[in-house]
Amino acid sequence: MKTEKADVPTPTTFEPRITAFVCNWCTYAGADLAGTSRLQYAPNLRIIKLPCTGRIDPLFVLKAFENGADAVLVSGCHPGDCHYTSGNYHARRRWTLFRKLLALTGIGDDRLFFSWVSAAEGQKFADLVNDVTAKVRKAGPFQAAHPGRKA
Amino acid sequence: MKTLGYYPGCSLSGGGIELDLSVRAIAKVAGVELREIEDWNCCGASAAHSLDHSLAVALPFRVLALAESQGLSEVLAPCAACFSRLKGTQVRLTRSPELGQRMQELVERPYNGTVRILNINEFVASLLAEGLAGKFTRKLGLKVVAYYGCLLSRGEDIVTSDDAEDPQGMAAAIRVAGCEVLPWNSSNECCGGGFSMSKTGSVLDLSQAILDEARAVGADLVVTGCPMCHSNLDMRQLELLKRRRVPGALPILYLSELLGLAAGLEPGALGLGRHFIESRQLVRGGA
Amino acid sequence: MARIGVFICHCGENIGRTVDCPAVSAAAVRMPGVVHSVDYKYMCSDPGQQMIKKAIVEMKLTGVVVAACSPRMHERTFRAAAAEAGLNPFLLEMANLREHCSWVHADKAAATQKAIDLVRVMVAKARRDRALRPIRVPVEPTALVVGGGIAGIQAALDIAAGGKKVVLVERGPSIGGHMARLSETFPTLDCSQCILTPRMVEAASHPNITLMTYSEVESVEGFVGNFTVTVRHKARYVDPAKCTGCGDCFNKCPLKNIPNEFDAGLGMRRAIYVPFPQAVPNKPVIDAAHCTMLQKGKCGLCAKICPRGAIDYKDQDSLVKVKVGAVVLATGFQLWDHAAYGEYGGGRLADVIDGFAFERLASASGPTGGLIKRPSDGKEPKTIVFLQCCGSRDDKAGKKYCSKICCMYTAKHAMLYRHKVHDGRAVVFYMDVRAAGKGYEEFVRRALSDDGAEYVRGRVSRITRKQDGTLVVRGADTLAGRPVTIEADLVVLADAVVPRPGSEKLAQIFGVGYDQDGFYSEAHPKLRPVETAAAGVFLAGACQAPKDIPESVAQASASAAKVLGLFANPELEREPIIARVNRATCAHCRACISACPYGAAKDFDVLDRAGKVLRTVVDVNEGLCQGCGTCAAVCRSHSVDLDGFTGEQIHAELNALL
Amino acid sequence: MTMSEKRESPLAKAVRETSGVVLAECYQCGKCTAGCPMARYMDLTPNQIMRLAQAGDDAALERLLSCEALWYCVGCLTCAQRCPRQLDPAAVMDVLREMAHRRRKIPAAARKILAFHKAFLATVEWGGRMAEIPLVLRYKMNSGDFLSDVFLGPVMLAKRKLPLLPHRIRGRAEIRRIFATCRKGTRP
Repeated sequence: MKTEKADVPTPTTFEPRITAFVCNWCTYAGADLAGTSRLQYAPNLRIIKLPCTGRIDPLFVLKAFENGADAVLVSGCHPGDCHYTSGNYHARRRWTLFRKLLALTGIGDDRLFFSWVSAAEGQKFADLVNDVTAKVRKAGPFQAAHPGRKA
Repeated sequence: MKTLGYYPGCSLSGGGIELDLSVRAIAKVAGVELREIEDWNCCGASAAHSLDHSLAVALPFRVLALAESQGLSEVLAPCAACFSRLKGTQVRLTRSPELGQRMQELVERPYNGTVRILNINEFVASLLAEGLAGKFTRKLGLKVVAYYGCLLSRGEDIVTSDDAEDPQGMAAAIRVAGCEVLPWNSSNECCGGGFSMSKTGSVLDLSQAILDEARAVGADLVVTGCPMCHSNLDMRQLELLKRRRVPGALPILYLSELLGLAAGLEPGALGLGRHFIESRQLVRGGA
Repeated sequence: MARIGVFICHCGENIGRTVDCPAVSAAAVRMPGVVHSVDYKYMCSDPGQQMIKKAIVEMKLTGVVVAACSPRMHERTFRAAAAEAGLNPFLLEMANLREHCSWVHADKAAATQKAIDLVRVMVAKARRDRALRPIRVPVEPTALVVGGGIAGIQAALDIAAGGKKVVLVERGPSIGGHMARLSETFPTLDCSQCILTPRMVEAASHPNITLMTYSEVESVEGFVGNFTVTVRHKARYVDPAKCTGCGDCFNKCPLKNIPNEFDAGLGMRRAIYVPFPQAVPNKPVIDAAHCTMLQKGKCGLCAKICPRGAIDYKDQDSLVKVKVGAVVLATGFQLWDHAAYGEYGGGRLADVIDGFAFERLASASGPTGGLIKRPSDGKEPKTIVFLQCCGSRDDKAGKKYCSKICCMYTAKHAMLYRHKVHDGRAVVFYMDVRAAGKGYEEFVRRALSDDGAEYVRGRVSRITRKQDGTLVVRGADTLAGRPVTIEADLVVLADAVVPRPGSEKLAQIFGVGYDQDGFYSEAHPKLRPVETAAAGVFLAGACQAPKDIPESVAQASASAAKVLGLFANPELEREPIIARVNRATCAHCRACISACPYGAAKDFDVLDRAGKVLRTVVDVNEGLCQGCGTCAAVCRSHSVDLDGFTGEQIHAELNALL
Repeated sequence: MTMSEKRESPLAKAVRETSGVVLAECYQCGKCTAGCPMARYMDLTPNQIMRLAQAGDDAALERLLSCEALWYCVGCLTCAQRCPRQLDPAAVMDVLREMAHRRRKIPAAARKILAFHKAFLATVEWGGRMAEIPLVLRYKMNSGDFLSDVFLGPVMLAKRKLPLLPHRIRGRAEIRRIFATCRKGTRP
């Protein structure tokens, strides 16, 4: 199987902490498929399972950063593919607005990621985790950029 | 006047000189200046490739580096083998920056990967785009099979402008020259390549099959873009004729010669007189 | 005080190989609220479940976290075990240490650290779990079957035989599918039509089955037990109620030369047609794309001829809504287009045909009446070359997978050809012969020994056509170690089996997963091969993976059993993940009402004892709410919360990652 | 790192590192042999070469390095173009041919081909470009193939196809240095 090598942590490098909010029906199942396909990816992500991306309260995202996450990933069903008909649509609409607000606080595109991963897209999930991890590694620790935060 | 880098390669100053003459001639008709890479060296052809994989990359690397340092961003390599080697090296360098680093050290020349290599079909297509057809004066009316051989059809990252299994890169130009392009199966079959001297028997077998099909579909001549193919089909045809393995002579022309003829140039000036199989009778009053 | 028990599964070596399970257990026992932690080889086994049950009782656990595989795999198993021990099943949570951790990471230290984090998150959640009671909803005991091939027909007949109603939707003008096109079937050489057509008729006449041909599923709403499916009835331009199927119209239609899809383009049909004489229903449709009346307003011959006045050029598509409780997807397959193989002529050689075309040539009801004639000039081929694995097992230009049925039908083709053309030569290029079915290996042996098919082990590099029409096939005999060239009159390519076009869109409509090739994903490859990730949606036949007839029929009957099982109870339970409104704090901004996809959030008047409206708030209808939680996310006063995913729980999970 | 790479033979490793081909990925369909214009002249067909290379044991290596077929690859690219596993059997043969050449295991039937390649490279090393008359002379000296094509030379001269004096480039010292470095065995 030709997959990217998983980033193996070494004590000297910065290991990003990434919190992911994923929906139960698409992305969680996509991550399961990555597992059953034995695709290797970076071990930096921690998943919080929700029924739907529509459940995401912007406060959750702020809380994740406050608790020491270096980045947040939100991933759900493709547009038109939502298990709950339109939850992901609402999430996307709110997300656009929320993103603008966060940008005002200095949390930008290098910290916040949004992607659609369906139940069939194990490879996409693995690639996504590797890609996000690499980008955050490059961006450096969130704390350094935002010394005011708790952790 | 448009300027294009030019890499004739070794064959074009020897056995394949007709390709050099005719390419320069049609470039002139189209108003394109060909600027030869100064002090170019051999690309290594199949010999370097067969025996030493470092050399097979290092020799083309020097050519690419020279072209870049001489400010040539686009280089025409009319010989199909040279094209395949130069562009193949270019592709490998793009894929592996590490290889580029090692080659810079080995060849002791810098190269930033900016040179684009054109084969004869791509070159001809660009001349047509520049309005070469407007300069055509002679109605040829010939039935032609287009022979691409291996290196003008295959190499997925190399011959990017054509379909490996159904190459069409010459067809438009041949039609514009007032000729009919006959469908046939051998357009991308192998003629035996570089084994002309060292494994002549196989070249005779393979070339014969190509000539047989060309005749069977009713072609007046075979048009090619590769000096190796030309030599195998033209020079080696003498032996096939001598052994009566083919019933009669079939002229083999370079694509650039055909276009030169269409442009009204003298057959002799294009090099037709230097072929082993007489071809000057193809144009009225040419012989 | 919460008393949480944590149970860590090694899953044999699946988890234990990359996650240090004892270390995870040691870390878990130090987490807040945890009173018990243990690791074990197979937590899902009977002793494993006993271990959990015993701990629940003896340790008086108020919550359980099982750290094992994906909850999609075994959450139901463990919740059932918890219930047996007297713990409300919704107080049990799973941490996914296998699919999300041990299988995707190689570094043991990092994987173990991640596993500990995952357990800590679920412990935080479990501490805040509340006992919930499953919601019961009524079931609409009618099934929808999508696809009228042999799998769909079989599923429909079995469900109907079980006494339940079925709506069978078929895209084409007739049911029967590919099986109706086959000549004879391996390994018994039964006549395909002879065994299929009685079932087609039975399906059409069964009182429990409603046939909707020339129809497609447009959209779906609702959930298991209560789907509302919108079906598009395509315009037939022929009123089936009036039409008697006499055939006057399609015998007189002046457009005679439209290639008939049913005959793989080898036979011709008219613009008004039935695809084949045994079609069910045996009533024509007008192909609007070709009909001159519909395109240019000229002709109208069929309307003049029809004695019953059944032709209606003004017919239009109509949308019909059907209410069903379960769905069987049986959309089948088609053959991959070998035009992608330039070296085999790129689809331009008339005498290089696919397996279906050969079936039609060999079929007594086919365009040649069962005589083997090649398409280009109608000559009887004296040498046929058959190529297996055409587009299958090809990462580059085709499909990675094995199409499974080609070895067998190619042997059958070679056999049928030799039966029909005694002096003919049948050469089969193969890579492996995969004949692992009952009587299959014997069948292939017969093709070789009794019927003289010549098998050559190797792939073909190129097929070309000579001036005289002969095809030159250049292949390899890898066992003899030499290239071989065979001159043939006809070449039959065993093209790869691929899903029907549009199958991905249909999967999205039903919320069913599909793989990279477009085949539908079963809920579990071993133990739930008929179910999908979408509850109440089942699979039958080649839409899931390449299958032959007996396998398709078996899966169809299995899906029918699943549907009947679902319909055996008038009600079904579903997870009580629903939204609740705190009436005391609701400001009645109505943001939730506009966000709810189900119309479950509605205005609610709070009355005093006299029945006077005190104030208006929002209330959630439990029957309609499906638990997406969008309302909770949009509520500005935090008055809406979602059972099972409360705001408090999610904040606790995030804090556990601190 | 995939499983197949972990468990590979020294030969498979050498092949992978030089050509990028993972031998274990070949499933022996024979499409390379089917399309190879030179297969009919070969003592081992391309797929057999792939198979023996997969085996990778000493006996297999011995057969591979002493076979004629390695020298008969004409470089037509057909095998790589059509390989359903996206492998490049010709590139594997390049690696094996280089090994055979380094170990001086040249079958008699291939000596003319080797002589030609060497003569070709010798003229390039000397003047920076291939020169036909020196090439032919050198080839005939090396191969002992004096009789073939004697009639062609004069015709070519008469047709002004062959320059009598070969061109030598200014940078030929550079070319010789490149040759010398490569001979020392620099890996690209």
